[in-house]
Amino acid sequence: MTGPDREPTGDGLEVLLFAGLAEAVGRSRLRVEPPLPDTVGALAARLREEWPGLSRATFRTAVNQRYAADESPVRPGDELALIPPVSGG
Amino acid sequence: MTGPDREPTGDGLEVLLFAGLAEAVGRSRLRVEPPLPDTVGALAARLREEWPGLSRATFRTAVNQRYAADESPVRPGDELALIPPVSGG
Amino acid sequence: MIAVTQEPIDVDAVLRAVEGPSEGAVALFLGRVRDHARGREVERLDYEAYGGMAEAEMTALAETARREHGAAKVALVHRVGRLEIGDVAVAVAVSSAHRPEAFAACRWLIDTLKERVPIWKKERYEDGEEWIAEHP
Amino acid sequence: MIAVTQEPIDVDAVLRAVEGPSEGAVALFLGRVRDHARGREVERLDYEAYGGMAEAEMTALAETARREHGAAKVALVHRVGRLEIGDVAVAVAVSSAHRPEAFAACRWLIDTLKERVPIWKKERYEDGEEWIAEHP
Repeated sequence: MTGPDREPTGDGLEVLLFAGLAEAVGRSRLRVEPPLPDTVGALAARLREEWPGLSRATFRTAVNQRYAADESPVRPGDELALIPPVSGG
Repeated sequence: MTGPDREPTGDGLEVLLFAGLAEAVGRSRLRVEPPLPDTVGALAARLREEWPGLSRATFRTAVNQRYAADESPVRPGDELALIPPVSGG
Repeated sequence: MIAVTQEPIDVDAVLRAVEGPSEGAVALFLGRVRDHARGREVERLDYEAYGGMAEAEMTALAETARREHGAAKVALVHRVGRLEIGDVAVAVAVSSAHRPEAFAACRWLIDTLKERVPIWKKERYEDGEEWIAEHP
Repeated sequence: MIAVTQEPIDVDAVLRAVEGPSEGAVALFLGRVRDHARGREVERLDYEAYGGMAEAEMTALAETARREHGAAKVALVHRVGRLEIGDVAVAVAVSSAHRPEAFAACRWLIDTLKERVPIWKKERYEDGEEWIAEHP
């Protein structure tokens, strides 16, 4: 699945951020350069190390617009997103 | 309380009928001549004797547009109604 | 807004009647005329009401919904006369600050309206008609 | 009808989307912007959505409501962007033959939408603003 506002990322990945998480990091997308971690959980751990605004943040992770478990695989070209606690409705 | 379509009844009473009950009796109002029974229950019993369409019918009774118990008093000028099982909504 | 009316129900007006700046939750129930009932095909309905008493009962229900079921504002409208398939026969709207009360009061209102309010429907079929007696 | 939209929600269209000759019961929930929350006075809200995923989740919820909760037809619309007090932020409509299923599915949908769908609100106060984190 390709999001409407994504650009080709080669062997890397872009990660979408939203709401308070985007404000805490100061950006709404992050680039992850290869080599990519194998799993969602490993990728989230790497982002928490690289970005202080994420280190203690609460978020779920989505791959290709579906919530994904930590052990889900990550592949180049996937649409990743960090989902802070939601408050719709 | 005076209903919009009631006429003066002197010392008697008029009783309103609705829906299947009105069809079973063939009229939508009945006149009760004095002497009046003391209670709603006694009045209902008299109507069941006088009108074959009511003898085995299921109905609740309302006095002045409120559901009334069998022991409620009946007075000249009250607005009485026989309420067959409802089916609004 | 409490009414028994011959006219088509204005659902927008029903919803506007429960608006308020502190009422974040609105629950609306609409009862529409179905094309089938009790295993038979229904062509249309005729509703009859004991008008004054029906409105008095509906007013009392609205008060109870506010006092005991957490409703902030209530609107109850029932249509009578000849209704076709798809027509809205009854509209119940409740607002409250939060949704549990709005849902609970709306459900209680339609359930209790069906049990107590003196309104009757006659179902018309291809080959006949019948007064429906649902709640003794 | 499943949508995340910048435009005001057309409640009539939401209700029309669940009409049907066999669906005698319609339950609608509207979430409106309240003038207070968490003990503070609210001036307005800004909603943000992860648009594609929000619509995908809402579509999945509607399917589950039909498959497991007795809904016949479902409409889900969430507004995003800047909303003022009284604006409708979310509309959930469900139709079914009878009312228990319509109420249950409508309640399940709004509860689950609030838990799962990636939409966030920022409350604006006289003296500041805050992203609200309700469901981790």
